[in-house]
Amino acid sequence: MLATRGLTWRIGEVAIVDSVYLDLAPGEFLGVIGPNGAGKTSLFNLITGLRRPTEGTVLLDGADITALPPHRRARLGLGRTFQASSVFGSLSVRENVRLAVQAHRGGSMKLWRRAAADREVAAAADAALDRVGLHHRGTALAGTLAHGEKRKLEIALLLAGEPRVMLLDEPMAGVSAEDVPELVSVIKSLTGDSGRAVLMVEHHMDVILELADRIAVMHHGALLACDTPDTVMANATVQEAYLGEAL
Amino acid sequence: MNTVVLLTLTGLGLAALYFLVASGLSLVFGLADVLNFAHGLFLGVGAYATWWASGNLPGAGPDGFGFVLAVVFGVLAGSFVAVLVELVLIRPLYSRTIEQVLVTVGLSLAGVALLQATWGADPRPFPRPDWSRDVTSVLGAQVPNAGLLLIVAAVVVLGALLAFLRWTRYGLIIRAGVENREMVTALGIDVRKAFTLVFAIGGAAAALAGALGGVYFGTVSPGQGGSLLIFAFIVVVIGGMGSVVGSAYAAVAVGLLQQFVNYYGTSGLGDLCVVGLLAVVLLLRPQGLAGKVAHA
Amino acid sequence: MNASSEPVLSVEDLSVRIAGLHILQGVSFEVAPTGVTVLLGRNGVGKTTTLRAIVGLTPRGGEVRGSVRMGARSLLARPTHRLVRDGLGYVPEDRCVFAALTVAENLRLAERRGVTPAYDKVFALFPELERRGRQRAGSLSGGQQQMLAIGRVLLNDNRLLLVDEPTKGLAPKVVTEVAEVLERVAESVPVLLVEQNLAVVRRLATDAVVLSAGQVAWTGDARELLLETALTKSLLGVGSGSGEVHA
Amino acid sequence: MTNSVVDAPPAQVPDELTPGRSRWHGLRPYLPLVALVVAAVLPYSTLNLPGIFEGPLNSPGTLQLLAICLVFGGLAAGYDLLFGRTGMLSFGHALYFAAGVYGTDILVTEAGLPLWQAAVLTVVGGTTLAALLGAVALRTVGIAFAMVTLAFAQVGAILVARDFGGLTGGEEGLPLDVSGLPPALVGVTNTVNLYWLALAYLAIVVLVVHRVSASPTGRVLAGLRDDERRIGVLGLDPYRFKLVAFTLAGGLASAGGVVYVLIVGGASPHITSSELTLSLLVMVVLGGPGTRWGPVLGGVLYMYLDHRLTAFGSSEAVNSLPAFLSRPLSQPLFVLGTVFILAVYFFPGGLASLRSRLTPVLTALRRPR
Amino acid sequence: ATACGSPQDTASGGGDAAPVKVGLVYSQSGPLASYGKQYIEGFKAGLDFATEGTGKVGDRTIELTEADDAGDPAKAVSVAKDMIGKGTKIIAGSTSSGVALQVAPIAAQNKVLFISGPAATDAVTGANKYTFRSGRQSWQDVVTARSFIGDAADKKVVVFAQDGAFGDANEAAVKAVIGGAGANVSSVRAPASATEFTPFASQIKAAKPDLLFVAWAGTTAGAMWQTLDQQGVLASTTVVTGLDIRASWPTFGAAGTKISFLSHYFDGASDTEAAKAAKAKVPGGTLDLFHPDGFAAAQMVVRAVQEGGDDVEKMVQALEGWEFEGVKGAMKIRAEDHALLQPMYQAKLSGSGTAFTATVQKSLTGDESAPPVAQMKG
Ligand SMILES: Nc1ncnc2c1ncn2[C@@H]1O[C@H](COP(=O)(O)OP(=O)(O)OP(=O)(O)O)[C@@H](O)[C@H]1O
Ligand SMILES: Nc1ncnc2c1ncn2[C@@H]1O[C@H](COP(=O)(O)OP(=O)(O)OP(=O)(O)O)[C@@H](O)[C@H]1O
Ligand SMILES: [Mg+2]
Ligand SMILES: [Mg+2]
Repeated sequence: MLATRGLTWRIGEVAIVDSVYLDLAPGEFLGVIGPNGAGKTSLFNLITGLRRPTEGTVLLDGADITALPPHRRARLGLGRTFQASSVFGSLSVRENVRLAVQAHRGGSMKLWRRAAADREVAAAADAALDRVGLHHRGTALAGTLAHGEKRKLEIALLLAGEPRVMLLDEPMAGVSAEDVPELVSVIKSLTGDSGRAVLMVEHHMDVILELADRIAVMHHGALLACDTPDTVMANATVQEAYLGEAL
Repeated sequence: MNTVVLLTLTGLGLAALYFLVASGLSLVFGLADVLNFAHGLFLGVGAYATWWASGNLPGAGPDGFGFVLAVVFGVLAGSFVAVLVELVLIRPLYSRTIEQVLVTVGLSLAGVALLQATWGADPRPFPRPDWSRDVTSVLGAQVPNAGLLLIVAAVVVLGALLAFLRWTRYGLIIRAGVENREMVTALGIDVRKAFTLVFAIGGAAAALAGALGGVYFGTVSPGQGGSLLIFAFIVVVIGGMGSVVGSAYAAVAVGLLQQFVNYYGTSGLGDLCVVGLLAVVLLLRPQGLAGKVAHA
Repeated sequence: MNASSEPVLSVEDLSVRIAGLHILQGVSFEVAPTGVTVLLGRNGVGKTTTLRAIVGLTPRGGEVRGSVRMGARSLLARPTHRLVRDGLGYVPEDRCVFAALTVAENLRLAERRGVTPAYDKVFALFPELERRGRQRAGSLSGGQQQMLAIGRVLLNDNRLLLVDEPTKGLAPKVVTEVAEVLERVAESVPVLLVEQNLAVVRRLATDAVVLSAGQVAWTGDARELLLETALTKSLLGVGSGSGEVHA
Repeated sequence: MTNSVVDAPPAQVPDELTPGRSRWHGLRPYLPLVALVVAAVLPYSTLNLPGIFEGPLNSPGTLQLLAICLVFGGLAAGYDLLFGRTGMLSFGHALYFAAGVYGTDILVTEAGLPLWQAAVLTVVGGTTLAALLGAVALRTVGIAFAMVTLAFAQVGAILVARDFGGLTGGEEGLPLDVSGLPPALVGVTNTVNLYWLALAYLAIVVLVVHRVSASPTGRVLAGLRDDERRIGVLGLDPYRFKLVAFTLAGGLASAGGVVYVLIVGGASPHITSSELTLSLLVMVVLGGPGTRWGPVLGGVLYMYLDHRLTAFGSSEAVNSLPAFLSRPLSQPLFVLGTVFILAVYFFPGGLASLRSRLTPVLTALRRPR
Repeated sequence: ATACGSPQDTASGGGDAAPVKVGLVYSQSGPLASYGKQYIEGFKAGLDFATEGTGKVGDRTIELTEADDAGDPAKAVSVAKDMIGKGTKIIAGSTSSGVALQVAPIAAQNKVLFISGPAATDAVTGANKYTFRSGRQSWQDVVTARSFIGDAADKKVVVFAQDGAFGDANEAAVKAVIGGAGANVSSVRAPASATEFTPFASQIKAAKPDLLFVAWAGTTAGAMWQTLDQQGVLASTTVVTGLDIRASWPTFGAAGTKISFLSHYFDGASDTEAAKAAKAKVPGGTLDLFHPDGFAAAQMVVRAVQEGGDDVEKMVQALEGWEFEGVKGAMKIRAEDHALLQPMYQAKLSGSGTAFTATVQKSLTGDESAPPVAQMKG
């Protein structure tokens, strides 16, 4: 479904992302781990088109999308969340999701219709909010949400776009411990239906282990390993590079 | 040949004037993040203070040491006003950029109007040494001494600024502050003092531009600062915010371009070219020629 | 905790809100007058936020409540530069050396009026810095930059050092070096250290504070914590030992 | 850091996109209509407001002043579509206004077209110009965008000042040839029609800005102001939407130019200056960016002060002051500049925030003892 | 008290003994404030002179309303409309050309008398039936300039002027007046915003003209003259330009004594009764460039009221073709286009530093300096 071929991004001499080959099958959940600064977020940026690679290609359903701008990729079904929550702070939570739904359904370039009048958009947005459990916060300004709620809103924004491939950048970062299980189940439900593929960066190993079908390990921009959780966890290099010495 | 020499040297004179205005603007923006529309006021204050001193300050006059004294007084006055503006008006508004725009726009309107209310709208003859009205023959070209004076002053200011930035402690603080203000504080340095200082330096450079501009134009009028300011802004943006060296390069480019196009092209084309240069530079390199680093 | 003497720093009920996020929620702990107190916790629990709140570098719009005292003096109302001059040395997480300045200039910036800078001490610890005096700090390797960041603070006498993840992104050999340096520094100055590398923690820490979701989950003797594998695991998670390579 | 100038429009929540909370919710949609009707019948009042206006409300001088204020209220509201609602800081908005003024003037005076044709051509031309220049300028962001737009506007100013082909009249400006205009728009006795025209313009701009803000596109614009990158990742092209906002604002400004040239009866070059754009920015900030009525209020107040301060400066009250006070006070720009500075410290958030700042006071007053 | 009225209401003139309202719209602030100051001083002196100190025409008081336009046509139009709305039938003023050009149509539309002030643009002449002028126009400057070269045939003349309408008008006038007399006219133009004049000075020098006509206004004039002087232009050819207000004389610096000035007016250029009266009345006792304009405007106002009462058509008739003795001497309002024919002067500056004096070299009569008759536009 999604594939990268020799994806490389250099700044000057330094390769931030170094010749990455990845394959993501429909319905697959691929976890990405790696130390801080390994290039995980940068890899996401290359895949979603926020940065242009210096070398290599990104393929979606076999088609080369390397040259497309972010919004074109999104239209093709590529959705993502951001490591630092990136929601529309001055809009209400509901309005945030409606914007995402509207973006997905088209009809955003309508200058004279009342946005609020579109029942279908509203219904779809409410459904997405329901799904992440933010319904009761609908009228709050997104900027005033607690961190964990913002993470949920991010996922609602993602859901609203009904992407086929989802890239989640540390969805658990900053989510308080008691909220983690809930969010995990939301994320789990993403893949449950409809053959969606998920690529998720996460530092919480327990979450990764619970969700991922396979785990990719990044280090210094390069892919160190990409295999089933058990194999990866047993891999000595990965142990050293990421997990750290015995605990 | 001597036309080229003449145009080059007078273009550099113009560039020098732009540089004097732009360097302070650039530093203030680079370090303190303040888009200072009131910078033209400092120039006006410098010019009028020099003019006033030469008639009223004991020891000061249009000639010789008296002239130097008058200019020194003007520069100090510009610097003083700049510091006052920073302490009273800008300091409470750091990080509220749009409000700063409102305040500095308001200040530039009110300040110029105040100068006009005090000394009238008409240009006044500027007291200046006789030699500044003469020309020097350079390779057959009659180059105005006032232009040469500007060039010398700009080179001295550039050198002094670079030396200051490079070798003094405050220079170090400013260069570091342009890069990362917070970390400077975390080293136990009161970075707000550095803000005040760049305002003082910027005000002094602008006031010097005002005083020497007075020599160059032969007159002083309230609106003089405003008309130079727009080119100074262009120079700052082309050069890259916060970079003194960038401002110097950009000033030279703008000055020469204006001068040569005005001679070889039709009138008005020079200004159009400068504006075009700005657009092209920004479209190709949005951060300007030298980016946001205080170079030493 | 060294109950015998007064703590050098005491944090009480520290709360930090940034942009609506309640990042720290009533954190209290003390820093012993000798040795290394280490602040542990997973990524994003608020370790950096704690240190920055102590030195008064909470970002704009952030709201800090509670009390932080060094001896009898309350720190929260005082501007950062005063705190630092009073002997609070801070080495930030991402090093923050001034890239455009040379090494010597970086050091010179840290000098203080009326205080003789202890260059001999710093150069004895990091001979590299003396040799590379004229090199631009931006072109130093990560480890060298870290040395500079620490050296810069050591030029002056400090009553307490706050050090945020000094070994992040460093090669194992350099990690060991940095750890050695900190060990020596800690002989004369108490240190509050944020560190993810458990090997380093093990080597240096005398006391430990563990944060979890913006709250203190555990405080006590560091060895006690590290000996109890189960405790460590439950508090710090598996994936916390990131950021170093032992290859 | 360089971007901070553009992050700056305070994240005002667009009224249109927030659910109503007030008791007046049912009535609120009609309030603008009521205001419009009141403004429309104003010229029938002979109310005298000494000190505020020179003559009674229905006198031509007062109506003329009000008409100019209303046009600038509309201009500021249009500029706010860019600045307050989409977060784009343009320093070149005066260009499109000037295109409207000079376009109409030249087409009527030099080419002899009937007014309606000139107006249509001008608005279409101004909008196209905004679309073309916007398409280039929007390749940059932040300060660079501000400066590129400034550069374009500066080119316009130079062209007008140079008086190419004698079209613009250079620094002397170009009086409008009224011989071909509808008689109802000519002459002092018809000033009221100009007033109504200006009112209609303002109403249309406010309607357009509010409709657009409440539309699906407006939703995207509000999103752009908060986080442009996120808009792209949602599958929308930020560039296209910014260009739409830029073009629309440009078109509204040039329509404002058409009205303005009729009111003033001519074009003069200072409307091409970057100072005018700065004034627009000042109006919006003075009023409260992104708010429903703030920019309109800001624009009206600014123009009112700008025109009336000349009378204030020469008034008896000022002249009787000691010289050190009366001299600066008789300089309109001194007073105007001082007002800005004071406004920043006393009304942070703009005039529109007055309501919310006054609410606690009002409730406290209303509370029964 | 609130009342209802109709939006078309305008106050009307009133009876015989009611005061005559005269509106003066000129620059009290802004860049032309000092021109405006001279104008109003001149006006008051002129009113005093023409009404013999009574301030009355017959038994009707002349009631002046002054308003500041700050040099902005939009403001001028606003106050003009306000005055007209209040029943003012006579408006005078307009320091800047832009203001004059935009107030003139207002006068025509509303059938009130407009007497333009110092604004020099030729376009005011013949603008419409209701518009008159109390000052000189650019063309008269140029005609005066021609008097410096004697036989113009095959002489090379260069015009150095600002971009824009002021420069265009001067260039066109020189082409017509001096070019028409056989001279070869070319021009060098510079942006009004220019601060560095060397390229233009070089171009002028390369052209080797017999006569250089300079039309430059604004704060950069000092720098411009200095550059022309330094590049040897002033030494190599006859340079003619208009003499600006007294305060500007020192800004010519050393160049001042090398220039041949055409002058509209300066203190001492004439010794008429009116000039003596004006001198006695004007604060400071020294006349300057635009005092005669204000003075003439007042004379015209008084004449209009005397002959026309409240009837604007009659006022127009009374002014058309009227000849009177102004500060400058014999003045005549040409009936066809309302040009004000008046003496013009050739002058020299002498002195140095800040003390300069001007002396008349030659004066031209109103007929000698007359502009061609313009087509009356409306
Ligand atoms: N625009 C940029 N310019 C320079 N360096 C960059 C840029 N973007 C990323 N980097 C560098 O690239 C490296 C990889 O960054 P990236 O954000 O991809 O890491 P990450 O794996 O997501 O880390 P984390 O787990 O901390 O989020 C880092 O060293 C970072 O400093
Ligand atoms: N300026 C800010 N605005 C919004 N959120 C912030 C800001 N700074 C920090 N945070 C959030 O606060 C939380 C705590 O951050 P902090 O940097 O203190 O964590 P940490 O424990 O130091 O993590 P790490 O181990 O990754 O360094 C994170 O969720 C972070 O996203
Ligand atoms: Mg990341
Ligand atoms: Mg941290």
